[in-house]
Amino acid sequence: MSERDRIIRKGAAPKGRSLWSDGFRRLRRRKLAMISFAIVITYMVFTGFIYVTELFDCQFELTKWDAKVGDEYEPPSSENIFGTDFLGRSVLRKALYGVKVSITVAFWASVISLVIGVPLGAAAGYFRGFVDEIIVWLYTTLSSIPYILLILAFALVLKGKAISLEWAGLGTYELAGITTVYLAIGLTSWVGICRLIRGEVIKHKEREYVLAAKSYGCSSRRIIFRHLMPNVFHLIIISFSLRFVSFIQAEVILSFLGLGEKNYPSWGAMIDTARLDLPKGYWWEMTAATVAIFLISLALNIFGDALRDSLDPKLRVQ
Amino acid sequence: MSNNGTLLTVKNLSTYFFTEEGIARAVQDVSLCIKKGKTFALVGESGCGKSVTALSIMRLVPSPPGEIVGGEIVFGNRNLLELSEKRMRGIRGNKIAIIFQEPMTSLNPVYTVGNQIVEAIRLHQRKSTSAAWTDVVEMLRKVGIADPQQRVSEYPHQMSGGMRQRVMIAMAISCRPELLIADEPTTALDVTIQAQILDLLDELQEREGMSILLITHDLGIVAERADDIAVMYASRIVEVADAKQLFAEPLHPYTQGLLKSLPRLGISAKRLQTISGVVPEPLHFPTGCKFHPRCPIGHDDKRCQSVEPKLREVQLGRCVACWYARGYEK
Amino acid sequence: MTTYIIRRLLYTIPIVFGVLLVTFVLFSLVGGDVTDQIAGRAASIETREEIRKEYGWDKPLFLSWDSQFFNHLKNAVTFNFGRSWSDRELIIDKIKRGAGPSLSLTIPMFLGTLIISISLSLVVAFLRGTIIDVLVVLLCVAGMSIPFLSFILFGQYFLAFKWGLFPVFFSPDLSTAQYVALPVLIGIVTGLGSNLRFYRTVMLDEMRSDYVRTAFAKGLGPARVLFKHVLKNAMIPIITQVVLAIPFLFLGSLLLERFFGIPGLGYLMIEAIGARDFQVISAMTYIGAILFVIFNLITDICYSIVDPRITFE
Amino acid sequence: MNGRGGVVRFFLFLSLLLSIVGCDSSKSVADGNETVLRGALAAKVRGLDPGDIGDTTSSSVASQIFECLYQYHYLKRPYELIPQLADGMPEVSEDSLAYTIRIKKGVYFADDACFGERRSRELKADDFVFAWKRIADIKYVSKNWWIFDSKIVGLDEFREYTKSCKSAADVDYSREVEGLMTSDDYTLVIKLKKVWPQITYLLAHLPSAPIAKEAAAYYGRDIINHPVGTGPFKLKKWHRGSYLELVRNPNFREKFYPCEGDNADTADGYLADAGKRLPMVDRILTMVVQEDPPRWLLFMQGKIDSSGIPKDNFNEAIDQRGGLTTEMRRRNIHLRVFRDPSTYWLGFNMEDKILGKNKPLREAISCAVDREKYIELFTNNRGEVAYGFIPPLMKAYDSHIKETAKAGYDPERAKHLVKRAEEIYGGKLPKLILAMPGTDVVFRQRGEFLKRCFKVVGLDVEIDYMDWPTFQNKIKTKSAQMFSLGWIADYPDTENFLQLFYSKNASPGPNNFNYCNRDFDRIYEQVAVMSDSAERTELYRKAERIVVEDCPAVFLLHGVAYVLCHDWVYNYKPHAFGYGLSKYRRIDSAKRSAYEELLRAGK
Repeated sequence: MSERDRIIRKGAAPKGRSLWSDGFRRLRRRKLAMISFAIVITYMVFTGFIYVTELFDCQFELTKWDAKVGDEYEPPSSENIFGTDFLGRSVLRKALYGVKVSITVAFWASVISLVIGVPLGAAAGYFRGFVDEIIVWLYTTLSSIPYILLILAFALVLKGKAISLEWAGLGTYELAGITTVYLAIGLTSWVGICRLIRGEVIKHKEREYVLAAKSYGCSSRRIIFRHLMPNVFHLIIISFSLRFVSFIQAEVILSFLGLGEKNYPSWGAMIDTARLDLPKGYWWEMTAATVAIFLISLALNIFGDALRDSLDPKLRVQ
Repeated sequence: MSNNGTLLTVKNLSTYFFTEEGIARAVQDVSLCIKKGKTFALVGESGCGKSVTALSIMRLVPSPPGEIVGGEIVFGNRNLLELSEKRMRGIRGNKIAIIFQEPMTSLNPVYTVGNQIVEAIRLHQRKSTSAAWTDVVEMLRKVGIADPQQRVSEYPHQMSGGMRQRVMIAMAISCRPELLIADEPTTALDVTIQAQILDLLDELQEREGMSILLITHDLGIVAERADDIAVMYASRIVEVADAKQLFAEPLHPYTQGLLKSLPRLGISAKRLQTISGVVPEPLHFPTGCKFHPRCPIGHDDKRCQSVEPKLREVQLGRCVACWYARGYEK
Repeated sequence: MTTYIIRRLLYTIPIVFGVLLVTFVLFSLVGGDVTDQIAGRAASIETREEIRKEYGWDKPLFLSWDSQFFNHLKNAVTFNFGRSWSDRELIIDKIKRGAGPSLSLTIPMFLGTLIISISLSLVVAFLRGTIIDVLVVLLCVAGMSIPFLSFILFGQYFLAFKWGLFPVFFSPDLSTAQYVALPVLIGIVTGLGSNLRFYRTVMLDEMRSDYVRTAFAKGLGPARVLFKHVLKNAMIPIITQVVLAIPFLFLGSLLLERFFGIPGLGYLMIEAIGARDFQVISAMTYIGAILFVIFNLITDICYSIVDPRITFE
Repeated sequence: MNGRGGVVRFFLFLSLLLSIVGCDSSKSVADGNETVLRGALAAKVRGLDPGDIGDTTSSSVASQIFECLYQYHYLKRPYELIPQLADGMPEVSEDSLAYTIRIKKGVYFADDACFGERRSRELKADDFVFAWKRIADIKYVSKNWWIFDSKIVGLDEFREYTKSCKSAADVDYSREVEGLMTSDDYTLVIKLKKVWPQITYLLAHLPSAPIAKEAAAYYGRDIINHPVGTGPFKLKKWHRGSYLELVRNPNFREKFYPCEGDNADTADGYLADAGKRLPMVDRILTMVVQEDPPRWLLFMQGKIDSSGIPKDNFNEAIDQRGGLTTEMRRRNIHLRVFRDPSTYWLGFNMEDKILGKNKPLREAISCAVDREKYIELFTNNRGEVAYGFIPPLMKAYDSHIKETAKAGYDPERAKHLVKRAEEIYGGKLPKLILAMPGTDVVFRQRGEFLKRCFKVVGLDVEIDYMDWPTFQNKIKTKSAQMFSLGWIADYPDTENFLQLFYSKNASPGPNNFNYCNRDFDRIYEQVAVMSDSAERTELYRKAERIVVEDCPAVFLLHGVAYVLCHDWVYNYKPHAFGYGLSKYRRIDSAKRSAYEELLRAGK
């Protein structure tokens, strides 16, 4: 450790502050990160807003993506910022509605991969032995299969299948469009988080606080969830803010390949449409989708980096 | 101060780090003077700026964020700070060499130790590869490594910490430098090995006639070895003296505190004294004298709290930065 | 070392078994029946039964020496994937045929990205903290945030359609270098962001090491320090990244091949997806996984070459 | 630390090096004097074994290599069959059940390794018998059995027999089939189970092409890659999924360009080459370009000789009045417009609980669809609004069908009908599902348009996009409620359309609507055994009126094809059943080079 690092660390982490409050204090100082955070929040809030309007069936101009607002293929103007599509619908509204699809997919994919990855990783790292071997075998197998092939395979196979939730009193649920996409992404992408958690748990398991907890007779579950998890939690957060981007982009590619949402606008579908429009000189639909994806990806990337820098000093990159 | 017998003079050196959190003034207004063939010790608690001073002399301050903002370093009539990077490279490792604190990580793990020393020799001396290799074996023998023929082709991870520090020393002296900077050379080592390494340095100094700038936080090891001592506190030198005088009669309250915290043979104190409080951070230095919050004398003094004392010569060859230092009022 | 390799090879057996199990479960059980599509219009029940017999779909799934799963294993191990049902061509022939065009696209793309991003990352790591570094990092992040599809579409539209700098599409009279040029360029540009950022982080981690300071203290110049000392140490993460990327080269690039009509394996995949030709997808998945496992082993061997600290114990 | 210059300089050098490596000198393929026909296919070629070909793309290539007994006259309209491998039209017995066909002498297969030392062999009647038995052979699982299914005496029994065989190798092809006999090497006698007037059309259909036993034995399953035919071209190279190269078959018999045609043909220059020996080009280079934009660009660059017009480039090519734009004229590009024998519809599954018993609902759906707009949006007006299923190209087309059809576009009537439909259903109509046979943007846009049409009249329809195999599966299992589909006639006889509504053909047969109407069935059974006559035409029309009245589908449009070709292609007369036509084309290489010149000058 060089003198300089020591100085920086000393300067940044006065005693008595927790990892979190210190991290957030640092994060708040980064303007770019805060702007990015604001963008991410805006996307999220907008998604929530669309859900609420749909739930209560309210109509707002901005969420009426299928309304005809002008002629076909109108170029961008002050009225329609991103012009209109082949049915005279506002491209801007379509792009905005696409937020919902993307965020929903990324959100559920994240939840699914967390729900699978974290407990498996923790169990493997904590119990080791046979449990570990099985779990490692499982994720090594999955990670040996090229990722994109695996997602495609899952999406293909899940499409049009029905899941029976009769036992839970929910009836059967047919997998269509967006559900297929996030299931496919979620079921294939837990490997990374599982590996990360397993490694961290192995590292922390030998630490004194865990030994201490063990010595006064805590149950394994309590040790894992009360003692170990809080110490690796920041890694999960960091990993996820960066993974969210790849989920969004995966959704775009799947939609593009015809495996995604089709009855509602999504960015992948918009790009697919634009593929044919572009040679005709109708560049706006392409641009709108690209800008929408670019903004959220950029914001998440910057925010994720900043989060990592702030919460995990070891990974700090100047 | 006469130039006669002086090898290196540092005048008013200031090195700052420009970080996101603000400017860290790691070294401020440091002046020192190293005599030929002598050992100069720079003492202070960790984080006080000793290592940065050493790196500044080598012009190895990591930049950004570090930057030498002022002062001069005169080495053989040349100001090192004004040399081109290329000329400076000719001096580094050749005229001035440095040993770092962490022998475990300071060697490149993927090259053999021989390879790394040969690199230094071939860089500065026109020697054939085979001649350089002979030199390396010679150097390793000099630093007391047994079986050097074998050891040259070993990798750092195959050696112990002490051995690695010896290799570092061998590398440093391989070009017979005029000044060897030893930056806490023994901190990371076992106590028994510490002494061996320090003795080795003494021995080499005698044999090669080089000057040593010994940087340490441990006043204890300095006592028998150093000719001159400078005490650093929070980026500034607070006291300079020759070794005997300093130990006999420390003038700065900080030096006094340091000495009191040393265990001494023959004096049976119930417990060692410590200096209360903590070392201030470079980003949050107190106003006035930086030592005043911990100072037994001046912590209530208005002047100490508001105005920083300059390093002043209070007796012949003795400089102190303290309002209360004896002789100042004289 | 030999025992190590043998042990590692043995360890791959459960992995390969796992991959085969996954592909089998996915495609044979969940994937569903494709007999109808093979049979064509107005096919009788007999015809369909005949087809099921031909492809062995009438056999039990598990738990028999002649079960579908056991045959799946047997065929995979002998690389006998049978015929694609959509056009009755041998699947292995399809794969062999596609490998050439795919590799001629992915290898230059891979090498280009690798060389440019590693050398740039060294430069940027050396210039860290300066405005250039900040700009490059921002550009990288921006590049990573633009969807791949947009790169392809805009690239094809502007560079090929509008300005005519490249051929728009594959054509048999073009030399490989010609038709591959634009997709390779697009591939490099898109890959650069994330790669450069990754290598920069790796380099920076190394640059902060103490041995780098030692090397500078010896009086070495920056180029020498970077290329002799830093690069070799950074090799370990680089090797992991690089060697493990090689198996994916064989799979080609799904999207680039589709857009530029390059008849490689990526194209084959897209077609197979469209036609629900699960056998082709399953074969490709299996080959991809085998390559991945092999290159994983190669990675480990490479480590030992680069890093003296690693031994096969 | 200073001295960054060195590193930066190093990098500059590196990038320079890379840019040099990046450039590559281009090679051009030397052509010489041979003439090359260049084309592009929009889908990949699956296989070149006529017995198993079920798609038009593969047929279009295989038909250059294989020939059938009969073919359509290239120039005469309406379409007329003339002998190809047969020596004259068939001799039909009194009872119309026995056909005697003589085969041309001196027809040779293309040289191929499968014939061993001899390299080639003369075509015999046996080759037809073999080819057809092969289609009947269940071990061969041909897609084309429907052609011969319960038509030829003894062939169904032969199929039964093959079912008892263990493997494909066990099938004994020497087993006689009573209805397929050869009295000598050049005479084929076919006996039918029942009267089948359409047989001659099917003898012009590619799957009935003769196959050499030797090739089938030599190549086995791999015969799909090694076509051995008697046609004007043979396969030289086939890079699957990418391009095919056909070259002139030197064994091709003496065959000449037709000397007579339609009245306008002389003026259009289609008779300029009359009497010249075929084929007129040396090589055919066919690329597979599945995406529209690049295919169009290749055409505009002169890399392919002819092309349809992608919807998105329509305005670039065709002006407001339906003629070529000035840019196209400047490039000496010619336009050919002709009618397709096709009809497109949104079919209803008549067995569906909601739709099947609710005629007002079906009519409401039909009235809701704005065909004109649909044609404009998705085909650039390359279509005619359909009121029934018989396309205008057919002789039996009823120009008065428009008056009988009540379910044309009429949103007001649709709204009214929806109310009645709700009364019949007994409450608010549930969400209806329309299956689309594709997931890409083309289908999605159509779906979005239709959805909007339905929404306007108060119908809630969800569009379910799926890939083609899933779609087929849904239809075959009668699980689709509504589906978007169409039909292109295999031969110019309206019977081909009628069979789509015959109740015994219900799914998994071709009657996807599962339509069942006694009256219609009676007429169908009646006309199926009739040969061409005014009476038959009238019955066809009557049958169509019955169907239209029952409204088992929303008839959308009949296709009109627009084809562009460059001026260096001669004898490009559009043909609705256009297989194996490359042999008539002539290429003027000088004009092609002139176009390249023009392009270069234009830059």
